[in-house]
Amino acid sequence: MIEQIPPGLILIVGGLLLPLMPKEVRKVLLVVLPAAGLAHMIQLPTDHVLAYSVFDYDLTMVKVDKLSRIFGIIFHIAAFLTAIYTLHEDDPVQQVAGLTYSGGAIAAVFAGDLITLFVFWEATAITSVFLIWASRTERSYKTGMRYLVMQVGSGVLLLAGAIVYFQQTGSVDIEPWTDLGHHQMRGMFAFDSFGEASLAQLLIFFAFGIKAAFPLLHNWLQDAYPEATVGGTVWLSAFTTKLAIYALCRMYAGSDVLIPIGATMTAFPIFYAVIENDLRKVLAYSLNNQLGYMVVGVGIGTELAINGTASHAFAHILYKGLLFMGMGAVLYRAGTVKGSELGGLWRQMPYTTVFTSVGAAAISAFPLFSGFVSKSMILTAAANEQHIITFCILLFASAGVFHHSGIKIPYFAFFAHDSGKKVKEAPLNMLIAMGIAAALCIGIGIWYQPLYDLLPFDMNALHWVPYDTAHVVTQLQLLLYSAAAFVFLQKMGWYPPELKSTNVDVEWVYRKGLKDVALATGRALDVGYTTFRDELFGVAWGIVERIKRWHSPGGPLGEPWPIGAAAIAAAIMLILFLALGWL
Amino acid sequence: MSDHGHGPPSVAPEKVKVIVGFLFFICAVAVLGELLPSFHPHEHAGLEFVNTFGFHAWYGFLSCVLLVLAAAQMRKLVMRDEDYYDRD
Amino acid sequence: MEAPTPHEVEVVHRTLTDHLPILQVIIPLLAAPLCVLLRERALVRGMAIGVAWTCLAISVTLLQHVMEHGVISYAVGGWDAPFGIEYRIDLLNAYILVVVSAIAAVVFPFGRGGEGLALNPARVHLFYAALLLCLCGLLGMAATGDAFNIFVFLEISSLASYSLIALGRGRRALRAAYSYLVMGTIGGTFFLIGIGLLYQTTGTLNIVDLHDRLQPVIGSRTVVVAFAFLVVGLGIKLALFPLHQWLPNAYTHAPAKISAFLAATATKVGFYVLLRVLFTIFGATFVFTTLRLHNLLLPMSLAAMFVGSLAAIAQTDIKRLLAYSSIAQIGYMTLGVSMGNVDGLAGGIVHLFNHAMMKGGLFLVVACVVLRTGSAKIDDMAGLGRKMPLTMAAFVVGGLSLIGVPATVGFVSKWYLVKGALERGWEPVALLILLSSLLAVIYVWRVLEVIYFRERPEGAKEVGEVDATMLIPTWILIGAAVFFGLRAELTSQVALDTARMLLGTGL
Amino acid sequence: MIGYAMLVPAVGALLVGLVGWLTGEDEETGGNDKREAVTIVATLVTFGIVAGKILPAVLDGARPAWTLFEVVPGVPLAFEVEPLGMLFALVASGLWIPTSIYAFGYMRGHHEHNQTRFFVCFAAAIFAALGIAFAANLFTLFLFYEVLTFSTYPLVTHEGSEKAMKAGRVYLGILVFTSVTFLLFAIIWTYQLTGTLDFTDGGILAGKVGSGQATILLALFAFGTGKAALMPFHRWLPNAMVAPTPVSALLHAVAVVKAGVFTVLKVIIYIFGLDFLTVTGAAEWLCWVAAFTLLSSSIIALTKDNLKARLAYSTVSQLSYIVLGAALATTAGALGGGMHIAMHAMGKITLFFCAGSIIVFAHKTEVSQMDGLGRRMPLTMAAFFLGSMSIIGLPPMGGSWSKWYLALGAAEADHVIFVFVLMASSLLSIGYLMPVVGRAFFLPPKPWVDDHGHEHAPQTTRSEGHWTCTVPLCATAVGCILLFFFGTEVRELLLPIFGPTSAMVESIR
Repeated sequence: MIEQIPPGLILIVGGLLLPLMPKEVRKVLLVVLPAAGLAHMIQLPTDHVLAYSVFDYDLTMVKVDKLSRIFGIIFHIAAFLTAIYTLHEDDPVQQVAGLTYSGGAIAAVFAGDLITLFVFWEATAITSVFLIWASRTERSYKTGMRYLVMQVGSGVLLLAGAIVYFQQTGSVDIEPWTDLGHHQMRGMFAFDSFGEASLAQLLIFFAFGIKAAFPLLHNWLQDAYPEATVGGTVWLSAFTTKLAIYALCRMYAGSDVLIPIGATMTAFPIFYAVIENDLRKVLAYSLNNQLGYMVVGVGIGTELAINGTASHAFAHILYKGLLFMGMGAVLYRAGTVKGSELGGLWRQMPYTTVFTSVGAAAISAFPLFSGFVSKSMILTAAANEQHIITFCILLFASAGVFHHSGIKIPYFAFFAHDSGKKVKEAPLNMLIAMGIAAALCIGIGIWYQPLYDLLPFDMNALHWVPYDTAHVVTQLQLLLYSAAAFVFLQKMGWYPPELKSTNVDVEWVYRKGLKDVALATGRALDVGYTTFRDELFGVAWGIVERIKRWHSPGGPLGEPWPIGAAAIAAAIMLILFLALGWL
Repeated sequence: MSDHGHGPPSVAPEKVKVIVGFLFFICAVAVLGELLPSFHPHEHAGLEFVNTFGFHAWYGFLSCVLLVLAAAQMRKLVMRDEDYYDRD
Repeated sequence: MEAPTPHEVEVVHRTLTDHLPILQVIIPLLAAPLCVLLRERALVRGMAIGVAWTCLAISVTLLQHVMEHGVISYAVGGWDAPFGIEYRIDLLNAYILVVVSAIAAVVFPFGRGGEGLALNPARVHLFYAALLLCLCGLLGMAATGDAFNIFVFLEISSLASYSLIALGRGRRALRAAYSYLVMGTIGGTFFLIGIGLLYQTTGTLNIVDLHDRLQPVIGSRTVVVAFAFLVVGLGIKLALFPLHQWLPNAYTHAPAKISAFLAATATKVGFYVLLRVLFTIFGATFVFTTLRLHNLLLPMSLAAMFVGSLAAIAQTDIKRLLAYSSIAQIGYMTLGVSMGNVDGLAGGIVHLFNHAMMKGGLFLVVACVVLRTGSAKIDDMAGLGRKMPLTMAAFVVGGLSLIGVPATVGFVSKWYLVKGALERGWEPVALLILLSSLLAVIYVWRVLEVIYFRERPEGAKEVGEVDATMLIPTWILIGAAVFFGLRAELTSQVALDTARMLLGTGL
Repeated sequence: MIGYAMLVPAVGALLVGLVGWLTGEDEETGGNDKREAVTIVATLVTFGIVAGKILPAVLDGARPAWTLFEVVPGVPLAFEVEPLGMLFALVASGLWIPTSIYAFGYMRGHHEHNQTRFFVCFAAAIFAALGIAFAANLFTLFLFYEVLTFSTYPLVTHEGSEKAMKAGRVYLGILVFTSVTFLLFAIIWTYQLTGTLDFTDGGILAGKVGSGQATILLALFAFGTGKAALMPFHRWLPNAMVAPTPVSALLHAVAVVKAGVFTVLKVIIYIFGLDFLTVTGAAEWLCWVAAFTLLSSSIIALTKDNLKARLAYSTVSQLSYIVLGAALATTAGALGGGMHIAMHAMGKITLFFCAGSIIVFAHKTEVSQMDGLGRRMPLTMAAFFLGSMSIIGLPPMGGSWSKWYLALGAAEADHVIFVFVLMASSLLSIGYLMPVVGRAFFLPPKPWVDDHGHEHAPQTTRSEGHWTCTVPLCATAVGCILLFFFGTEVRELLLPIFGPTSAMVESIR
């Protein structure tokens, strides 16, 4: 019986029922539901399948395998931690949105067919926007609209792709990887160059690409995350993009095109991260960069790379969540996360400082932190497959990550110059959530085996050891000299200061361009139609007026003629009829 | 660093000096780590240059310097006022 | 058309039933002088109504008889055709007789005698005498099978109409009657000339006989000239554009009840005679193949449709609006004729009936309005929707029928006309038919907006609903417009049969 | 049974008129409980007959028929219930119930005059809609199509103002012009060519006309059905928004416009036949016209600040979904079009109900005024959210199923471009619908200025509309969700339109 409940449903249904509960019950449920969901999910056996049928389509609501399982677990953990993190606030909207959003993402992970995937894909889009709107500002409202269009846009691309695919094959099932030998996996939709891809492959590729924040499709992320609420951003950071990584991994593993795309993703956002002032936006850019590693991993598609992707996603959700929690705490207490307005908070928020620093270390992949045991797998996989340029870019980005996430975030928030702000330490629930997350970041970095056991492929068979001298030493070199560079640049005064600013990114195209074009088109169509019609009517009216004058009383046709004229008309008609006989 | 109306450094300069000194020290140690007997670089065809002595050290340093300098240049191109998008 | 075979023609005349064709005409003819003698208002009125209903009963019996047994031939005074005067009732004129007498039966009782006519009570008997004479003339034209006899009845009905129109208020009615008199006389004269020419050529006046004797000389100049005089003469009588000049003033200035009667009958009978002349005397082959009448009739009809409707749109007087609308509707009928195929001709014939119902009904509504408000100006109808809900509802339904909304008779006519046009391959004409009916939307809606959406002006005369003697006749006609719009097979079957008969394509 | 189903609203109209006339209207609110009782009984009985008596028969595969008499020889006034008509009848009669209840509250709340006329015409419009739904031939359909036009005219001009009159003229002008010049022309032509007007499985035109003529005929039918609001004959719909909101809700989002697209669907399925259209390609151009209408009206909706205008353009766009589905001439497309009749009806009526409640009880008409409204009217705005999701086509809303089939139909017809068009329109619909939700719930309320120029502090206390308005809109919002879970039933109902065991049906199984 209990196996008939799809994972995620507990969170969705429970979340939807929350508003009916009193405040205290709500808070309890908020934390209990993810835990219950995790307990339920874990006991589902691998290869568990839950099928149903709609419209004669045989669909698969749930399909458990090792890949879906690891994402399911980390999504539950993330939901649990975020729930704790947001306990100090009582906003039913966020609570409902957060739970249903995470539930949707979990359900999507276990979807066994494209339609089910689509349903939950859209569910995450629709629910998550409320986390942005919940900031209740004009800016967040507008951001939310843009976010929603992008997210649903991803959904409709997925739907379109599913339809085209179904039309061609008569199936919507998500097929397992094909094992090509040499530990190389290939997803059902994998393709190596755009030229060879079918329409369905492309559509779904871009559907995933939007959510995974591919270059040029990425800007919704940096737009939305800094505008969400304190807790909202933490919710957001965990699910949407990682769901996309999961989906890519399942269906596009082994696609060569993903490798350059992923490599670009690792490198390109960090330039923005360096000059960005809003620290949550910095984290958003850095999140984008982390996704790049995973995309590269998916593109390589070897067992090691896929394991690397899965474990990196796992670790990433924790440390990125932790970083967003830290910045959220700062925002909550200090009222801002602008680098230009912060500094010196370490005295007032010591715990937050520590936890955030743990997150920073983890994202930078210091040895003994979680990032180290996951990211190095992807780099090694890239090296194994001789993706030399990619490897170098990843290495460059690794240094860069440390630079902006590892150093810049803690430095400008907690150290640097004293901002003079007098703030309190974060609330207890936040500290607990951050504490657990920090503990996990370190725990995974040290006792990595439980994580490795969850990975899709047997790590022992891959002969992978994260900690050997060469790995540790080279990684330390990379990171420490990055730190040295930071000091050097600061000393030289070359480091770009934190400035109040907006940095133009591709979003300019739609925030300035497309929107204006759409509105202008709409008005032109409407006004154009009206004008055209009025013009037409104007001309027609002129004619009608003339006709009317003829036909009005007093006009030649609107008034009986004098008898003489009438008689003449009769005579003319007579002639005409006579003419009939002669013609 | 260039300042913008902020208060005093939140960490005393002398402590910073210590910290920086320590950083330089472990930087040196890290490079020397390559001399450890257990140091067996992973061989990858085409990636031999990675295993040259101190590669990760200078690569990391240069990467960061170039990143920051490039970003600073990029800023000239992309930076706008904070309310850039809010203006109509 | 083919000569009637013996079993189709009833030769023996013995019982009263056998005398029905002549009774149809004789009764109103005798009743007219009786009116003058009786003078008593109620008596006269009762008699007129009785005559009208008797005529209706006779015409319905005749139609039934014709539908069951075929053509009835009645020789007046016992002299058989072609030497005596023959009354010849076939499907077409039996149908016309029903239409005319039905309208009379409904319109005569309308509005308690002289009420609403603004008549001098002392002259009511004369009014009914004229009315009965007019009825007699119209029925006679329809019933007779003799060309000269047609002319005689034509003049009877015309003269009666002139006087009826002259009964309207003011000098303008007199002028209208006068101009109608002149034009009507020209028409009558043309018709007479036509008949004379035919008689000269063939030596007969009997219609069926004329047809047979004309065939050998059909292409001759004389025949063509006769044709032209006949058609133009009739064109004036039925107000075919541009020979319609007498009509707007006549209908506008006549008493509304008279307008209703004339609009529903006079032009219809004129149209009937036109059909007789074209198809029975000359024959479809001559008309459409030799003369290609449609080359002239089609543009005239289209012009009538559009000029009439457009002029109707521009009018400020409701009676004049309806009068111009009639001109357009006559255009529909002649358009059907010009198509020269069964559907088109049937459309014209069925429209004759349909238009009689709706235009008769609408003029009765106007009669009610004039009675209550004393004005026929459209602007003075403002706010009547609330004051006279039943009367105005009748106007709505009648108006919808004029537009040709389905479930009204107007739609049925349009259906056959468009079908006929498409059958003929005249797609643009079909489109024009539909477009012109849209003009009806405009002129009808203009009035409806005034009636329903404009408030009754301050200080306007307090008005109320009219009484049953007016409502019932009005609603009978309007109801018929809906009933025969839904059960159009009743009328359209007759029309189709008639059209086939006239075109000689067999029943 | 068909007779009774149609008789009830017809008699209902007369009774409402009679009762209203005899007992008068309340001076202040214009209401009348007795009259309203008659209306509600009529709605319930009508729906009872349609859903309780006719529907089971149709589900059993029967096609109940009722022939009255021949109007003109060969063309009877006849009814036959086939699945598509069944669906339309269910939608029209079913939604009549909540709309009536809603109208009681709305009309009273708005202190409308002439309410008796309003309810009489409303019942008459439903009568006409049922006639269209059950029509067995084109003539019968056309008859009721025109009845619908004329019975809704007084509703459009209900206000009686110059603006309403003008809108009424546009309404009547476009609808009558198109139906008379194009639709009637096409009907008579069809009769002329085939000798029948009966809706027949597989169509009646195949073999009778060539592809060129078929194209012209289809154009006449498509543009002749002005109620389908294909551009450039769409302007009557935004104009008709001067009508009281219940009218916009049921008639201009459901009955009237659906009568239009229903006609298009019926003509394409039963007069042309999908196979015939596929072979001749005569409907190709119509796809493009529909696609253009669909996108451009969505874009226009983006520019409209007035909520009802926005919804009106959204309706124009959504109608073209259905026309597109039909024009694709594939099974899935037609099925999607058919399903969309129900799905869009439920969603759009919810939105209009909400818009009406907002107008009457919060006195707001423009989207930009709706900041913070969610606090005042949480139920109303939540219903608006659900309705919007259905229109956008997001799960778990009914609208997602019809969109699925429409897009599948486009793919089946090898016109992937229209898949994109549908998807793009979904995004545009987010753009014009979700701002209402976002503003209402997540922006602080603004102070508002009343008609007299006085500024008032924003009202933040909770005040939903009258229950007669709130209950229906919640009911239809829930209906949007239910349609998602009962999508299969709707589809099963519709499938027989392709014939019982057609190979085409197999292709989408």
